[in-house]
Amino acid sequence: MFFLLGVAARLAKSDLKLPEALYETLSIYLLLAIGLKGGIELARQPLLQVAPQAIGVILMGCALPMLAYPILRRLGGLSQANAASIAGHYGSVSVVTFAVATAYLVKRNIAFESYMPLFVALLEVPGIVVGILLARLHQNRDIAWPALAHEIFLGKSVVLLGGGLLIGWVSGPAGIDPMGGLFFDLFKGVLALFLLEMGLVAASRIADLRRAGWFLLGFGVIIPIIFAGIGVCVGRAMGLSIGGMAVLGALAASASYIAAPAAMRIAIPEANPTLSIGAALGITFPFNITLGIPLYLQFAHWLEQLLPR
Amino acid sequence: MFFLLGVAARLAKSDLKLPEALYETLSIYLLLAIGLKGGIELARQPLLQVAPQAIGVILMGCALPMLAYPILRRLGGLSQANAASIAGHYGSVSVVTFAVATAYLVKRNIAFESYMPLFVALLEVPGIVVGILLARLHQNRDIAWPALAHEIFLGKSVVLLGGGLLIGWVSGPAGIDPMGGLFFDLFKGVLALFLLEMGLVAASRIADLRRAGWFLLGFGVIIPIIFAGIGVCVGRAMGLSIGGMAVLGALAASASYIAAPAAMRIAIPEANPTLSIGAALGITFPFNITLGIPLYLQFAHWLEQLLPR
Amino acid sequence: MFFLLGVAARLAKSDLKLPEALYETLSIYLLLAIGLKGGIELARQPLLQVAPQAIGVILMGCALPMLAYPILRRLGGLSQANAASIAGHYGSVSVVTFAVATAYLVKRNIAFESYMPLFVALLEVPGIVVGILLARLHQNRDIAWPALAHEIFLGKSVVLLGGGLLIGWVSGPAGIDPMGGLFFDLFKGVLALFLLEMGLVAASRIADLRRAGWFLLGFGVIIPIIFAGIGVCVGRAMGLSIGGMAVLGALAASASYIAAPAAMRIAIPEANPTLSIGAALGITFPFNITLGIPLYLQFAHWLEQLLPR
Amino acid sequence: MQTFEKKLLVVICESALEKLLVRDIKRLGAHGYTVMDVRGGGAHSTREADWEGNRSIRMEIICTIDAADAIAEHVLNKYCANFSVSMFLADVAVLRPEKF
Amino acid sequence: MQTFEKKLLVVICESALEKLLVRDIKRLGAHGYTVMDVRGGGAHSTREADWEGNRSIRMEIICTIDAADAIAEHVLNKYCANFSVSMFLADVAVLRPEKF
Amino acid sequence: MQTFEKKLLVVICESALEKLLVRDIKRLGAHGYTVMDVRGGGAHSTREADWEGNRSIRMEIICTIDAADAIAEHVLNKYCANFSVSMFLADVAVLRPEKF
Ligand SMILES: Nc1ncnc2c1ncn2[C@@H]1O[C@H](COP(=O)(O)O)[C@@H](O)[C@H]1O
Ligand SMILES: Nc1ncnc2c1ncn2[C@@H]1O[C@H](COP(=O)(O)O)[C@@H](O)[C@H]1O
Ligand SMILES: Nc1ncnc2c1ncn2[C@@H]1O[C@H](COP(=O)(O)O)[C@@H](O)[C@H]1O
Ligand code: NA
Ligand code: NA
Ligand code: NA
Repeated sequence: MFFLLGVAARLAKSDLKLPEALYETLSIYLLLAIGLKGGIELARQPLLQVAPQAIGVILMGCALPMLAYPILRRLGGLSQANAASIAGHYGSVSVVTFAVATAYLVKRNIAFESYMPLFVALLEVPGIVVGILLARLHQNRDIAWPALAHEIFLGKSVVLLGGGLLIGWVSGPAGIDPMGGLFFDLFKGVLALFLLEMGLVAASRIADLRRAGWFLLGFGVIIPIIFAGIGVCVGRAMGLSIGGMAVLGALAASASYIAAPAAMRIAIPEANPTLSIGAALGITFPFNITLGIPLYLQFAHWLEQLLPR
Repeated sequence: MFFLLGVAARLAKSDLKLPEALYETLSIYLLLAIGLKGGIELARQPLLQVAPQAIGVILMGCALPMLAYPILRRLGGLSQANAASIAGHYGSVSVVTFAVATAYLVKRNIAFESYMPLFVALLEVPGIVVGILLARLHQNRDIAWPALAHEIFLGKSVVLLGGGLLIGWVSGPAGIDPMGGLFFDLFKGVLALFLLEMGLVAASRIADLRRAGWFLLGFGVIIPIIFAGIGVCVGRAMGLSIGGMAVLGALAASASYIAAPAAMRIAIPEANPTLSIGAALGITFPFNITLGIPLYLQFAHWLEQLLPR
Repeated sequence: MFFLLGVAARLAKSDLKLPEALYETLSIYLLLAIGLKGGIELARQPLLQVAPQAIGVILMGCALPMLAYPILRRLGGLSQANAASIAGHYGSVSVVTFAVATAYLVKRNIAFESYMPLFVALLEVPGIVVGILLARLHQNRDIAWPALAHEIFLGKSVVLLGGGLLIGWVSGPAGIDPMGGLFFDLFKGVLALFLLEMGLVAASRIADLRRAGWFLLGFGVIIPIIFAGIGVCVGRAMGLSIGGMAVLGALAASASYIAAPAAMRIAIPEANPTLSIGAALGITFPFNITLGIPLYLQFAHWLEQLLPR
Repeated sequence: MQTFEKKLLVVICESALEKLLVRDIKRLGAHGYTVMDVRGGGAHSTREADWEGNRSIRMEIICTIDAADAIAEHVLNKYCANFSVSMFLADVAVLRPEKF
Repeated sequence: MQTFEKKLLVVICESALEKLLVRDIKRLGAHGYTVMDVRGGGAHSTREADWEGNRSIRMEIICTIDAADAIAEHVLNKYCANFSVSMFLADVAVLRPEKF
Repeated sequence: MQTFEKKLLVVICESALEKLLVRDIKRLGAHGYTVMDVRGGGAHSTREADWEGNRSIRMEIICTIDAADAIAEHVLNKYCANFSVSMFLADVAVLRPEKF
């Protein structure tokens, strides 16, 4: 709803504009709050049980961009740089899509593994790294890995999400609860506000897409559906609940628009950010948070019926 | 209280200054929160019952600036542009005055029609439009209506208030409640903070008024009282409760300082914003939120005694 | 925890950066919220009982910089300007240290005088004034006291803290409670966020200290301990509870990094802000909120055992 | 390194004019512009940017001498009577003349 | 279009000086000024504007050559010893000479 | 008052380049720099600064003619192909030549 209001306001060329500092603040808040929540839940889990799942998730994060890359190269006819960059964006994840997916499940009373923010943190980086490697494949140019690693692992989103996870994990529920007034009670409202802002931003990316052509439009809808299918299957293989499968599907389907663009701009400067961001933010993000997530939950239900445990 | 702190700090030339982005954020918050609340309540009302009231309110919004204009021209000796611009400001409404008025009634346990935010949204625009028409009267110059309509209807305050109303109305209480932590529980506190900022701003407008002379000072106090009287009577005619009459009185008495200045600056550039904003923000706003609102409630009581239902 | 995350992020040269407006907003919030809370509690106290304590606290605030100054001059070999400026910083207080100290006590269920925010407000100014006087001692240059008084008494922190106290005191619990959703429920969370930001800032001050040398490093740790001892004793003499003694110790130990730097920069421009801020923010603040506060509570316990009432 | 002469036109004005100026300068031959939020004071009053009616912007336009003249004259005639506007022109050198 | 020669004086300094500068330049003959918040680095240190003690401003003053000289000299003597300050002067042209 | 000729180099570009530029210019002989956040439009697109991928900065470097040339050429060769960048140079005068 708020997202649509943002889209509508922007398309109608309204003057509405959230201050930059508010955008920053909301995004910092969401990352920290999701991290803290995940950390608290992680503290309740035996780590040994989570570890294999974590590895599975990372492997998935590496595999997805390798899948996307040839499609972008062959079918889309994109340059190596552009294909690699877009693959990296879709290999990484969107925190807001995650938040919307979990809110959707909570509203429907469908349980999911509450430590899943850990997976979000784990999925942010591998996709980006693989994307960069794909760009440098067959190229003699060296990659300045130390600088890049710095850019990727110490970017805002990884630090806040990871930091939140760590703090939540170390402090446990008792330590974080007094801050619940800020970090948990306001979460839904802040998410709504952020979606309003994302609507404004996403709508302004649509113009970019006109130039990008039909291929990216199709890519931005079909790839998330395929990736979600993979995510749901991986989730099943890891023994996640139905809700967990749906969330992992949504994560796989989502494309990064915070960490990836920042890293790619530096690592693959030849890639045109208009294409990757236009697709991730102008098509895939809106698709996921409206039609995608219910569909991915459906996927999980189907798989469960197909393969009862 | 917070308003007075702001005024005092500014008059004492304190360094205190809220960041611009905070001001923006608070004002976005208030507009959205008021809209959402009104929308939820609207969802509970039969629309047919509200419709005639809505029309009455719009008519009042058109009539008030026509009343103010001749006073400003004749008694005040102001130019056509200035008189029309000021009339437009006073024909439109102030959202914060509305918020203070409802808080005042809630504190005194006086009921009022909870869908009144709808009236705020409806009252924003007509006053401005009439003000612009008054400025262009007897002038050959054409008005670029499409551009103007855009400016007026898609300004920040109309979009947020209207968008909030719509979302609240469509989603209903169940949809909005999870966001209540942000949009409702914090409302009073945010309003207090915003009043602190408004105190800083209003106090800095007082210097402007010295130049503007005694006429505007009197205008800024007497017109709200007259308009409030009209508003209370209109409320009575529409069958509002005592609280509702008082709120409508406060709305009629209030002068816009967000939507109107922005629209007028573009539509009537010859008008001196110092005069209109000085009066609206430097006199009328402080008067309304301190002495005005209690007085307007008194008006409602008097009218009720005079004309028992 | 959040503080450490901030320090770590900065030392690792992460891109993480809170927007300036958020920093401002958090600091305005903390000052107001602490002031309001103190004001409400003050309304519950007979003023006559608090008055002598207030005077004692002010005297302590004047005495502390006089103690620090000779140490800085003789042992540290600093110039008059630098010694005076640093003495002024340490004579004044840090609001965030206060907030952390009280949160620490609340968590341990140790009672303290709830009107202590008053002492924070009272302690801000005297240390700065004495620091400035020390700088001008033996100098013929006149001090522009009116301008300075303005700078000191009308700085952001004094206005917000004092204003909050006043509003809380006048309105009482009934008046402020409706705003509790913003000002009290969110307090812990906002404090955590602010500590994250302080971690980022403090870590960036560490580089400055390398240049400043070992003396300041020792000074920044030892002086707080001594001052805390004095604060605890003064608290005992004034009849404060154990918790109150510990808080007063923490206040004495803390060094100002909002009010003092701003005032000193104008009043003692020859002083190098790198030294004073580096010590206050890079050493003393981290020391206090980690090791210091538990130690000062210990001091209070020891004193209580030594001199049972 | 070869450089080419262009004009830099700076317009400092109320933010209400931003949208209008962007539209106008494109029509008058500018290929781009840069805007920043500022505060300031001048003949009219002190604009502290503490509130939406009180904000100012500073727009910087690098363009040909002719375009700079045209824009400056247009702004002077159209806006200076009713709005707070300051303008100045300076000579600058650029490396890619076709860009401006 | 007729233009008139003026000086543009730009002072980049700690924000603590803003109020003082506004007061001083008026006394020294400037009719107006424009301020923006900046960050930067120089001889003293890197000022990242991440915290109130670390903010910088950039003040722009269009004025007569004499006023520019007077202000520049005043700032040099009064503030440059103890504060982070950078200054430069440039020739600019304005349309309304009486305004500056 | 004696003044000394220097160059002012202004680079307007995507904020992603800020860190890289700061590193590069120091190497190429600049003693300092000033950065501000801006928005704008040009050949590539309109950069409204409404979102992190869409922010621009304006970096101002006062330096010797040689350093200005070196930096301008470096930026042109290294970044202009793949990033949104505008640059211009202007003559300025400073009071303390050793500082820049
Ligand atoms: N002499 C000046 N130097 C620099 N900026 C100025 C000057 N005069 C005016 N300004 C700027 O232009 C805006 C409008 O000026 P004015 O129309 O004179 O009030 C002011 O708010 C300042 O930001
Ligand atoms: N060469 C330069 N070019 C542009 N700005 C500079 C230069 N040197 C210093 N600055 C600015 O002036 C401020 C103070 O400089 P400094 O006193 O050299 O530390 C810095 O924070 C920069 O913002
Ligand atoms: N003619 C111009 N005058 C002033 N700024 C410009 C101009 N052209 C471009 N810019 C700025 O430089 C940035 C990049 O320009 P471009 O690479 O042309 O898209 C734009 O976002 C503007 O902020
Ligand atoms: Na993905
Ligand atoms: Na009205
Ligand atoms: Na102290």
